[in-house]
This record gives sequence, C-alpha cells and structure tokens, in this order.
Amino acid sequence: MDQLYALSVTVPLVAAAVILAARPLFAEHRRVLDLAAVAVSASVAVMLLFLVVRTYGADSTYWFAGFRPVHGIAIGIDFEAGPLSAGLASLGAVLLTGSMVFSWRYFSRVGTYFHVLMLTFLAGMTGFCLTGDVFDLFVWFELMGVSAYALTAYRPEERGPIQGALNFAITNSVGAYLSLTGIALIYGRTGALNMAQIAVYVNHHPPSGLVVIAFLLIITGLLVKGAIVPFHFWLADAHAVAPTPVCVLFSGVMVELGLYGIARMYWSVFGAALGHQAAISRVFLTLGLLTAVTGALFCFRERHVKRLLAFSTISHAGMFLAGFALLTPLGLAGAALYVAGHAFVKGALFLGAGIVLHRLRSVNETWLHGRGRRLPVTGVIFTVAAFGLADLPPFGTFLGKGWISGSAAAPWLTAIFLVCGVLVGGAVLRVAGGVFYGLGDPPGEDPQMAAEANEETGETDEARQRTPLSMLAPAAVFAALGLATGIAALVPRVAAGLEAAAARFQDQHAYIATVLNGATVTRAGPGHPVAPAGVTVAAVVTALCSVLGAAALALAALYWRRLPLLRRGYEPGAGLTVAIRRFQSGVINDYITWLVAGIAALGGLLAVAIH
Amino acid sequence: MQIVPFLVVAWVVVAGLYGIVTSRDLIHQIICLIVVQSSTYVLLLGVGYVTGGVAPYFYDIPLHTKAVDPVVQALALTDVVVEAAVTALLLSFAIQAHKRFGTLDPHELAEFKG
Amino acid sequence: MTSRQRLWFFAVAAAGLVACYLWAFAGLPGFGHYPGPYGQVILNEAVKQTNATGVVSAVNFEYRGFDTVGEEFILFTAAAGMSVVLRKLRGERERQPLDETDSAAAARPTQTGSAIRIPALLLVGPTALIGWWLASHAQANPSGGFQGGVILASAFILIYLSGEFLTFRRLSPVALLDAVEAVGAAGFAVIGLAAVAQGFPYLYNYLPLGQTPGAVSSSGTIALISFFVGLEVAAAFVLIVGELLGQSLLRQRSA
Amino acid sequence: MTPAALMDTLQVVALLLVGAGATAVVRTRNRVRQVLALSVYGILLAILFLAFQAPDVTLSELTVGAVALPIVLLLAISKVHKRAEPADPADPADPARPAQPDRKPER
Repeated sequence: MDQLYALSVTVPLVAAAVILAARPLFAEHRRVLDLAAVAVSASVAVMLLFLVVRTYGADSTYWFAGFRPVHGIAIGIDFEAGPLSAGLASLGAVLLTGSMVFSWRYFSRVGTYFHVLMLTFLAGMTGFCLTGDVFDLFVWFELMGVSAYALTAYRPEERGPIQGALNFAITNSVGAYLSLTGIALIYGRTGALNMAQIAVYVNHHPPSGLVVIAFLLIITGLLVKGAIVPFHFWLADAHAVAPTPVCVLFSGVMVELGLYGIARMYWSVFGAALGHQAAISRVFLTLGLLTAVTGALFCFRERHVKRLLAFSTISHAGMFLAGFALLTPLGLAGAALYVAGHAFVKGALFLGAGIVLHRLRSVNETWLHGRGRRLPVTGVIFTVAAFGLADLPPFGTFLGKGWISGSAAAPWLTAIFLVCGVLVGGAVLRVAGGVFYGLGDPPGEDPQMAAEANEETGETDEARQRTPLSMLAPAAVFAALGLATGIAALVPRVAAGLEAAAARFQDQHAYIATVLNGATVTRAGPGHPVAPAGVTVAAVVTALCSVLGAAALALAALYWRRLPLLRRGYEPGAGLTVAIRRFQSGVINDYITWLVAGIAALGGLLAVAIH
Repeated sequence: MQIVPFLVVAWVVVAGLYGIVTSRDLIHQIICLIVVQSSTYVLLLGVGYVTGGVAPYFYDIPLHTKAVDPVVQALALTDVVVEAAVTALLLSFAIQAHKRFGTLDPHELAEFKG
Repeated sequence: MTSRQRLWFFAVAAAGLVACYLWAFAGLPGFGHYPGPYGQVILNEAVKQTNATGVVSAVNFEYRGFDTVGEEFILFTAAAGMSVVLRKLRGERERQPLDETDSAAAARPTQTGSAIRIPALLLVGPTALIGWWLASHAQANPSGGFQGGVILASAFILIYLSGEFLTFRRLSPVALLDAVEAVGAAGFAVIGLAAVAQGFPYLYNYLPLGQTPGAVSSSGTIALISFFVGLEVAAAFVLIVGELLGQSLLRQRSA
Repeated sequence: MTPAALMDTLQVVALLLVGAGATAVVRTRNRVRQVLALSVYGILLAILFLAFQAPDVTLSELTVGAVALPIVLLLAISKVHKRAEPADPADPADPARPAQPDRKPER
C-alpha cells in the first residue's frame, strides 16, 4: 500500500517515456498510445484516491530508498500524505483524465506529444503535493513548470501562445529561482532540507531575519504560480492562449497548487517560528482580498471568454488565499472545499468554451452573441456551471465560501466576497445568457479587445458539424462533480472529517511527529479548535444573494441599452479598460519589475508584522 | 571575507534582474535569466563551504578528513540541469516568436498578445 | 510604463530586494562555517553505507536519488517540448536535400575551414571516450552521468562543427534518439521500480555493493543509475541541438 | 603565504571576477558578444566552484555553462540573425522582412 506513494509519481513518468519511444511503432495506431495515456492517468487518480482513504484517519510517511531519519536527522527524501495533500493531487489527476478524454477528438495531429507532456505534468503535480522535502518541492515545481510552458505553446502556429508561454515561463522561472534562493538560505542556517527537521530547528532557535526572508523567498515562486497580486500578470496571458483542455488544469489545480505550497510552508515549516499570527493573517488576508477584487473587476470587463475565465481564476485564487489566511481549521477546510468545487465548475466552463471554439471558431463574446443557440446541450452545461461559479447552493463553491465567511465572522469580509462573487458570476452568466440564449444586446465592442478575441482561431483542425460525445461527456461530468462535492460536504460526517483533516494539516507537532518519529497522529492537538462545520442560515442567504445579484448584474449588462433612464453608449466598467491595458501590458519587463516590487513590499510588510 | 560571497550573490541577482527589466531583446533576457539562476549556485556552494575542507571524495584520502558539504553540491548539479533544460525550451520559444512576428523585442511582441 | 518609469520603479524595488537579502545574510553562520547536520551525517555514513567514494554521486543517485529522477524528466520534458514548439508547421515544406555537399554547406553557420574541421573530427573519438568514462565512474571520481552525458553529446556536436552536418543527421535520427532518451530516463525510474517489485522502498539499493570502495563494480545501483542518466542526458542534448539545426534547415528552405 | 590564506585569496578573487562577469554579461548589448561573455562567465564560475572544493559542479558548469549553452545560444542566434549566407541568397525567412504568419482568414 505504501508503494502507492512512489508509484503515483513514477508510473506516469515511465509511461511518458515509453509512449514517446513507442511513437514510431504505433504510427498507424496512434489511438493505442492515447488510450494508454488516459488509462495511466485514470489509474494514478485511483491510486491517489486510495491514498486519501488510507490517510483519512492519520497522515503517513514514505521514505525513498528506505533512508529513515536517524536521531531526528533526515538523510533521504520523504513523501508525506494527508487527506488534503493527497486529495489535491487526486483532484489534479481526475481533472487531467477528463481533459485527456476531452482532447481525444480535439487535436487531430501530434497528439502523442500532448499526452507525454500531460503525463509529466501529472507527475510533477503529484510529487509537488506529496513531498516533504523543500528541495524536492522545487524539483517537482520545475517539472510541472516545464511541462506547463510547453503545453501553453502547444499550438505555435498561432500568435498568442508563444507570447503567452514566454511571459509565463520567464516570470515563473524567476519566481522559482528566488524560491531556490530561499531554500539555500534556510539550508545554510539549519543544515536540513526536510520540512519537519527545518521546523524543529527554527522552533528551537531565536527568530531571525533569515527565517522571515527564507519564508518570503520560498513562497515567492508559489505566489507567482498562485497568481496573487502583484505576481499574477502572466496568468491571463497564458490561460487565454493555452489549449482549452490545458486551461482546465491551469485554472483548476496549478494555481491552487501554488497556494497549497504556501499553506504547506506556513503550517509545516515556518508558522510556529514566525509567530505573530494575527499580523501575518492580516498580511495574507489583505493580499488575498486585493487579488479577489482585482480579478473580479478585470473579469467583468473582458469580452474574450477564455481570458474572462482566467481573470475569474485570479479572483478565486484571492479568495482561496483569504481562506488560508484566516489560519483557522474551518477557513482552511472551506478553502479546500472551495478549491475542489471551483476546479470542477471552472473545468466545465473551460470545456464549454472549448466546444464553442471547436464549433464556432471564436471566443469573442460580442461576435458569438446568439450564435451559441446551435449548441443547446453545451449551453445547458455552461449555464449550470456558471450558476455553480456564482455560488448556487448546493454547489461545492457555495459551502466552501460559506465556511470561509463563517470562520472569519467579519461582515466586511463577507461583503467583499459577495461583491467578487456577484461580479465574477455576473460576467460568466452574461456570457451564458448572451451566447447560448441570445438575451439582450451584444455587449459593446471595444476595438482592441475585440481584436484580441478575434486572434483566436480554432484549435481543432477542421470544424465539425456536431460535438463529439468525448467533448460533451467530460464537461457534463465536471459540472456534475462540482455539484457532487457540494452535496457530499452537506453530510455532517464528511464535513467534520474535512475539518479534522484541516486541523491536522495545521498541527505542526503532529506533522513533525509523523515525519521524524513515524508516529500515528489521529487528531490535532489542542490549540486547533474545531468550529462546527455545517450549513448556516447566513451562508445560504449570502449565497442566494450572490446568485441573484449575479443574475441581475448579467441581465443588466445584457439589457443595458434598453434601459431608458441611462445615457446611451455608456458601458459598465468602461473605465477599467485603460487600467487593464496599463497593467496587463504583456511586456515581460513590466511583469518582472512588479515581481521584484512585490517581494520588496511583502518583505516590508512581514518585517513590520514581526516587529 | 565572511560576507563577500553573499554580497556577490545579491549583486548577481540584481544584475540579472536589471538585465531582464531593461533589455529589449528576448535572447538577452534569457541570458540574463541564466545569470539570475547562477546566483543560486554561488549561494548553495557558499553556504556549504567549510574552511579548510577538501572536496568530498575519499578515493585516495582517509575517511573523516574534514570535507565540505556534499549535499549542496548535489543540489547545485541538479540546478545546472534545470538551467540547461529551461534555457533550451525558452530558446525554442524565442525562435518561434521570431519566426511568427519577425521581432524579438518584448514590447513589440506584447502587441501580438492573443 | 515608459522605460524611465520602469527603471525608477525597479531601482526602488531592487533596493528593497537587496535589503531583504542582507537581512537574511545577517542570520547565516559566517562563510566557511557550514553548520550541518545533513552534510556531516552523509560524510560519515556514505562511504560505509554505499561503498561509493564519490560522496556527491552517492547523494545524487542514492540519498537524494528521487530528486534526480525529477531532474532527468525535466530534461526529458524540455526536449519533448522543443519538438512540439519547433515542429514542422503548416505551410513550411522541407525540401529534400538534392546534393549532399550543397546542403552540408548551407547548414553550417559559417564556412568551416579545414583548420577547424580536422582537429574537430580528431577530437570526436577522445571526447566520446571521456564522456563514456565519466558516466561510468560516478561512484569514485568527481564525475557522473550528467557530466559524462553532456560530454558524450558534445562529441556529436563536434561532428557538426566539423561541417559534417549530414553525418550528424544520419547519426542521430530523431526516432532513435527519442528511444535512447526514453531508455535512459525510464531506465532510471525502472531501477527504482525494481526495488518496489522486490518489496523494498522505491530506489532502494538492492545490488551487491562490492568489496573495494570506489571500484567500478562497487556501490550497487549508483553506477547503474549514473550510466542511464548519462544515456538520457546525452540523447537529450543531441536532440536539443538537432532540433535547433533541423529548424535552421527548415528555415532556409521554407518557401 | 599559507595554503589556507592562498585559498582565501583565490576565493575572493574568483568571487569578484564572478560579480564582474555577471555585470559584463548583462551590460553587453550585442548578441554574439553576450554569448561570448556568458561563456567566459561560465569559466569564471567554474573556477570559483573549484575554489569552493566542488569539482563535480565545476565539471558540469564547464560542460554546460561554458560550452553547451553557448553553443545552443549561438545556434538560436544564427537562426534569428539576418543570414549572410551566399549559398541561399533568396532566403524567404529574412528577418528584415516581417514574417507573414500563415493564418487562415477569419471567418
């Protein structure tokens, strides 16, 4: 059973190598290799789900090559899995399997390389989630990154992908190298790479600037990947141009993996040594809410459907970070549930956009207005998922957000969440209503944005007259899974189990005992109070407000010009266009400048918070 | 001496980042990225150095001779491979960008944003 | 942002970054005072445990062997990614070379005089030998699969420098290179999986360690892994260079 | 000078050279010279690593940083530079002319 740890990473790697080498042998029967890739990905998903079940009661550890720690000193590399880490990895594997099925009829040429890159991406994701060693974390982070850069540029014949991939790769590489600097710094002080061992060291020594800066630098790469303002610029450039099945992974898990890494670094390694919980909580809460609002505003203004969904991911990443920043078990459990619900719903939306692109060869909302009526089934899936993104109960998004708000118990946080939910939900519902049902008028055309949206030609080779089942089925399954996560979390036992898992994730003593002493810790120690995780009236009312607000906003945006009271020609959010153009410049020089400024600002904030 | 290696690390990082921020040529930016990464080798090997230590090879010297840290050297080796891989991939992007757009100026490329 | 604004903004931000770095460096033990314990434990145990006198190789291929699996696949993925990005695109036609000498001349970045060509050709053999030796002596000397692989690859690159481009193409058909690369990368992972099949943890060193520390047959899986890494690295580098060359061939002939 | 002091001096000199080398790579504005500077920088790093008692990393840095990467970079540059190639004067992919991406007309 323990061998599942090693197998879940190495099986996709070996499969990728074998598939690449076997390519010439199967020139006539490419589908055999495609099928093998899907099967491997599905089997990894099953392995990881087994790990979730196995670690449901207590986390467990696996030591590579059998080098167990001696006297608290780790000499090898370990994997440490709990329900949250294994759960996130399995979420990634499920999404990846669905995307591969979707891509079955999507790329008719050079599909083999696509599968090879997807499998290495899967291995990187899994390794990143499970590892208990900071340098190993960097290695899997880079493997995931290199696969993702190549996948973004998968259609080099288009203009956008190359530019998006370049911005993505350079920004993320700079982030990764700064992370490595942080790793080198903490190693230089503690002489350890194992997370638990570093935690023991920093807990038993007086706090120093080195610990703060090592933490800051290590999370820099993760903040970049997690698309937190002001490290987020690359995301919209890359997500808008990557092949649609890949967007599902980027939005559904890659961003969330960055945030998971931050939570892991904070709780398992640095949290106790940094101290000053209230101040640190405020810093991350500010960052998260800033990100949520920025993403939501930009999202509402977009006309390029994939770019719109990308900005909505930024907004959600901010809300996930806010959930973590509360530093409570309920907040973390809410963030985890929110991540799962969001991943499926967003996956369904992206796949819906992919079907539209496949059939109608455009993702320009204005042009598409009313043209989606030819795609009734896709329309239903997209609309259902859009309501899911707007927190319709009982989607997973609703309860996740409800738990975060409930844990914060701060009306202003609920208000900001509500505004973001309304803006993002309104934008997506506007697309659904306009494109698939022809409601209202086409949204106003902003010449440059329209040009950007028109850049997109089809990703598939020839437009087909009907939508293959291999495209519709994954989209429908994702939407259903988004609903299922929410319904599952309504069961009190599941909710309590999730919260207990979150409490264990936050219990550093339990983590250290599990890793260094091989102990079995079934419940978090005191100091991690578990608030009841249930459905509150406030959560339901807020969610319904969010859905109604989003629907109203969407209708208002669609019927804007027919409202007699308002000046004609005024577009809601028109002023934002300038801001988008100014900040989202697409120039890598700007992005790196923002990145450095972000580190400096965050370093200053942390310094103030600690002193 | 105590602080010189670390000052050089900071200098190299800032120099590399400055290059990326000011350059108008993608290939030069990629080269500057190599410089940024090279700072991590210097830092890694710097923190693992032991004054008077020998290289960690015991083929012809007795065991338990004072030696420098072998772990950072293994990490630096991995780092070098990562550098080579990322650089090669980035260069292929740059070539393709040049072929598509006829330019390697990031400012001009930004106008082709999709 | 204009260039000037960006420069000022960067100057302020970089000052903040340097301040962060200095604050961190203040907390490091001075240069030359590595505090341990990881490195010291490895130095004490490695030779006894693995019979490899090259401790860095022992770390790379055994204690932290799993990192190296990831590292090999980063290279593997980058090479595959290059094939994707630089693949022949719609509208580009690869004209078959009509005349060998003509196309060899066209493929060279500059006209290579025989002053370069002959020494380069003479160096191919020794270079390949050195690469091979390095890749197979990881357990004893400062060497290993990675350095050996790169040097092995440079033997092929020397062939290119000597102007024998078509020889290079003939020596390195992409399918074969893909296969070698896959064998190298997967071979490493499979050595680890073989341990799993025997009930040991992944990458467990299950081969006999030999008698003499540092001998070619010593250190069990370390030497074997190093060999496969060398294979993978050499193939990946030749692929990368070949990919770039193939592209240049394509560019000149695209009509 | 004692061996220890010699080592110290060697390290300081190598470190300063590395700092200067990095500056040179960044400040150079001609592509081919950048690659040459990078190659020299790789050699300087290799010397530094030797002084840091890391022969393994020295060897990698020499093979990769000083040789392999510069070659790969030169190949890439030769592709994006205007070619002065008498063998093929009518190079259609002349970068002086903006490349015409092969795009299907929109709808």
